[in-house]
Amino acid sequence: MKDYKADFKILKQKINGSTIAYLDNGATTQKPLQVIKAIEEYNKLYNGSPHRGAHYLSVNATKIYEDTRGKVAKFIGARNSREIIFTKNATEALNLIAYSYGMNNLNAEDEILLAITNHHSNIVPWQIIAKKTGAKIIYLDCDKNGQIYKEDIDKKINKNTKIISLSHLTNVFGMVHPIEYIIGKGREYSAITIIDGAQSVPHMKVDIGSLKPDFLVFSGHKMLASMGIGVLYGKLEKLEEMEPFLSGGDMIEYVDLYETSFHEVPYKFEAGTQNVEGVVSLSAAIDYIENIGIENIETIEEELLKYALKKLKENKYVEVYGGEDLSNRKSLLSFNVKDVHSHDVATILDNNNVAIRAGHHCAQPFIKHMGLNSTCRASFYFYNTFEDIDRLVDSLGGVRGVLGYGS
Amino acid sequence: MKDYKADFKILKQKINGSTIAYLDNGATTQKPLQVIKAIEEYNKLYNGSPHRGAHYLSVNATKIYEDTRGKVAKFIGARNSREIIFTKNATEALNLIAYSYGMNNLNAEDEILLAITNHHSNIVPWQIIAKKTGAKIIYLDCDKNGQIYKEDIDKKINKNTKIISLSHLTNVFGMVHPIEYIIGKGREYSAITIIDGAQSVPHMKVDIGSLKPDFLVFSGHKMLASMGIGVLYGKLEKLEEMEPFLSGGDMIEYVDLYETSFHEVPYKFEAGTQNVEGVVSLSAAIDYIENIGIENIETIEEELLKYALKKLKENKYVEVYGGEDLSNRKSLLSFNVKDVHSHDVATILDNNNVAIRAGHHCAQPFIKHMGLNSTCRASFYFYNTFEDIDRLVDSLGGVRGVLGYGS
Amino acid sequence: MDLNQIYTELIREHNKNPINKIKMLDATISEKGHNPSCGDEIILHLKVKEDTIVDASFSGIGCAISQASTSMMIDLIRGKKIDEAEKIVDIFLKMIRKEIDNKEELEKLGDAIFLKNISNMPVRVKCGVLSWHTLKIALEKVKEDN
Amino acid sequence: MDLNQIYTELIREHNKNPINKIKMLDATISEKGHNPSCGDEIILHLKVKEDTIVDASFSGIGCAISQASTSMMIDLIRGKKIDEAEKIVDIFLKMIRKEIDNKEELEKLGDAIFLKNISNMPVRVKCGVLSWHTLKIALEKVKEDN
Ligand SMILES: Cc1ncc(COP(=O)(O)O)c(C=O)c1O
Ligand SMILES: Cc1ncc(COP(=O)(O)O)c(C=O)c1O
Repeated sequence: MKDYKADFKILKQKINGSTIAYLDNGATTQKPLQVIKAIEEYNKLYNGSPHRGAHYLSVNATKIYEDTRGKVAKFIGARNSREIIFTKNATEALNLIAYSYGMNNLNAEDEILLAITNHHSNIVPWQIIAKKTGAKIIYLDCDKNGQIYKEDIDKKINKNTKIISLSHLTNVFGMVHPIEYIIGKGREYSAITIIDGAQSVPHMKVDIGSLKPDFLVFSGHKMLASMGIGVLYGKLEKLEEMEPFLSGGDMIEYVDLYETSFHEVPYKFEAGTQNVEGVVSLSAAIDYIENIGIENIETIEEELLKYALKKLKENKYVEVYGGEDLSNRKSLLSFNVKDVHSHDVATILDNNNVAIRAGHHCAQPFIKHMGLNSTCRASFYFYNTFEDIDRLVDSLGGVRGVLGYGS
Repeated sequence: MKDYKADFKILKQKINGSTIAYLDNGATTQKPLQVIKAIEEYNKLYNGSPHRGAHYLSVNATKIYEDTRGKVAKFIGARNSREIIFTKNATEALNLIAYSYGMNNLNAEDEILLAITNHHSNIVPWQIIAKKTGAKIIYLDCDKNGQIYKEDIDKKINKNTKIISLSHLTNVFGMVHPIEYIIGKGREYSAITIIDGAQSVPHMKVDIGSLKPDFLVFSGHKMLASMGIGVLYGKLEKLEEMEPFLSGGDMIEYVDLYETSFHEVPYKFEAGTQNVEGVVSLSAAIDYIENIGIENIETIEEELLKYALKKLKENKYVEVYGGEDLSNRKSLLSFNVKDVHSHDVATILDNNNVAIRAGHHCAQPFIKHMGLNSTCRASFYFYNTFEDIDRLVDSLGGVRGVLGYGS
Repeated sequence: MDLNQIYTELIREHNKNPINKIKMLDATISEKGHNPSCGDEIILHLKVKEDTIVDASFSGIGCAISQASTSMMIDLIRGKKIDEAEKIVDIFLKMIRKEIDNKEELEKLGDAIFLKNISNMPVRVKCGVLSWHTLKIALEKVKEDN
Repeated sequence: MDLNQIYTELIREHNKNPINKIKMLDATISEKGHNPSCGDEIILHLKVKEDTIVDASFSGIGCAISQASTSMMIDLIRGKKIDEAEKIVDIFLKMIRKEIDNKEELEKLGDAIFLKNISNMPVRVKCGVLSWHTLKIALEKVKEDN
């Protein structure tokens, strides 16, 4: 395998004598030199306020910003760059849809269909909207591997279903949900479908052109870019009928004392000075990803996942969740060590510079539904290596010992 | 004067043979090497998801993030770092207050008092809230210099006034509004006061401890930091009684299927993965500002403003707005050139690498109120020099000629 | 960039002496065009008889480029048939988008050909094309009413 | 950091054999303490007679540190007067915040003194202090009811 880590200085540095086996990519990814350099260059040569000025720096900033809109559209296979709205993260994007579309289109008979596997960011905004509109939240069930299933989907979608919102790739067990099927069902029942691509877009080919969801959201920081930049894709005709969410500078046309007319899509949804620096980083991140090829990233991570599952199985005290079928699993895995709480596991692994995440992973309903209290999660990116996984497995081997259990 | 530009490479580079006289600091400021380096260092050594992990990088990111909360609190004289909430910009901060406080506390008898000088970000959200709650928007008038005045304030505040929101330093004419007086009046009538410090906090001492407003907002990118990071200060007791705005990961305590309990202030208002990189840049920016001393920044800009006003007066075709009294003017100025539209002025100046801004400056109601169509604005920061102003004045001397008018 | 290529003699003249900037009381259609981010606002007045634009003028506020561009356009379409005017608008917009290079075609633009250079100025393009877009919309409305 | 300074023999023992982890049917107060970001959740059971904690136990889920810390605390306060227990809680919290160094005082913490090292682990501090905060709240309620 190629040594991608050469581009990631943070993974080459030594902390108390060893590098970090960074397996918390589901939380946030590291940034390659190319992205770091793009940010630096922007700040040293081109920084300006976009859309507002007639001078060199402002014109440049505007161009970078708008060009990246086009690049993002192409990256996810959207036809029109006007369908791309920049937000601060996936969470803001989901809130935007909930407030702007949900709040104004739902009433007491309507149902919002969520998967029990959803991230909090794709649950709590809907609870708030449900409370304000009277609409009902319905949850798609999952099987013991954390996968939703057709019989249940068919049962729960009906003519009252107005919104369907779920993860493409789930962030606790790493299940690829059958979103083609759901989007098709949504169309059949005239419900809009919202795909939370926070975990999928960085790790697998996501093509709006063939999937045709109404909305897709994701975060830059989970795909090599800066924190503070996220993306909302929305079908143009949906975006055009929606009210703005955040309001203020740049998203307006004419502001009178008591009335305002709004700018066209996508500007209507981008209030205040936008994060050009974040957009620059996203642009460089997409270049980096496309340079490797998203299909190659998929292949690398498949290998990593397969290897990790095999090795973890050799430790009889480790229970890995998610089942044997690798065809719908990707990029991350959850497990627990017998008799040891996930937080102790994380602390002990951290002591060996193996970085994993422990807890409820912002998915309390799912964790509870599975009868768990918490899990340990190892989440990969293409720069991870078999060695990182060996270090994970080795460290895990020592966990029970530290707590005084016979191996 | 010290050559602060040495730290700002972007202002040292030559574009077609000359440096940029950057006089668009009201839109966004440039970043010193120290800030650029802090961002780079963070990405090369410390990047991690805050609040969520037990491993080294996550712990570090959390510490940087929370320490900066304390630093920001100290910078503006707030007693408690829990009163500091990070947003993406001043606009989001104002929307947060409007949706979370305004939407839930206003009804049809209530009045929202705004200054006619407000930025769109401090008008449009209130129009939306007014429409949804039935509350009435009342505008404070201003005199011919763009300053609001006591008689009018006294007349317009009454027992129905629930919210008063205005700029500390206005972004078109650069007027320091008498906010001590207004905050006092607000207290007298039990109205909450919101101070838009987007233009003031970067340029003058703003001390929450003595001003005691209920809320203060500002943007990092207007004070040397990255785009994508803003601040909301709120009195703890106000924040505690408010509902969350954006919802999702990290701002929760327990998420059940249909109910959620929220984390405590300030986390309740910070949904999703936060912009640690932006926070790092803000931290470095505050260090830089404190190193110079905000009082010194005030002094430098006073000199610049005085010099610019004197020099501009020498051109009889240039009309500068805002009057003679310098005691309540700061950091920026607006003007027009006889017979020439502001956009033509900006284009012609840009050709000489003098960067100003032209148009309505996101303050259409004010511009219209003053009987104007648009203005040119030159806005300073401490790194500007008399030479920058000379270049502005010289370029302005040629503007009418380019358009074929006798000198 | 040479400013003289933007603020040409012609643009200066049209801007300083906007002979076509005059209200028209007997216009058959007055179409408003605006450019919110700049604040440019024009009203294009047309007197159309059958399929001919027998007179045209404009009012409103804007920068030199939008004022001059409007004025030149009016010189060009006054007296023209609707479909001829539409063809000219088309050529103009194509020129600005750099989609056309045919000299013969471009000559149909008369003086307006000198606006070509604004296509290199992203922030000013909108000023230059405002009146042309407005004309296009106005003519479509006229045809619908016919 | 040496893991053995955190996961000491004592902590291991309390975690592995949580003798104090047992429901109490005749508790005079059962106070719930939780740590949402971790998922730790304990219920502290106290049997208080007049001003004395005659018995104590706990139930719930959590990591080794929170479980052991709770168990040690219970060993320490069982049989103590309320005000004595409160003093101990105070010393413990001060120790964790590194606000105390007085050996004599610290010795009042018995085995719990070995939890001192968690003050160097920001993310695990909450686990260590959970039960102590819970006890504090419970005792305040008891006093109010008296
Ligand atoms: C007075 C004032 N308020 C609010 C804002 C909005 O700031 P931002 O665009 O960073 O949200 C600005 C600047 O654009 C401003 O000048
Ligand atoms: C599935 C999923 N959805 C949404 C989010 C929220 O992303 P962010 O925190 O960047 O807004 C995350 C990550 O935290 C996630 O894993």
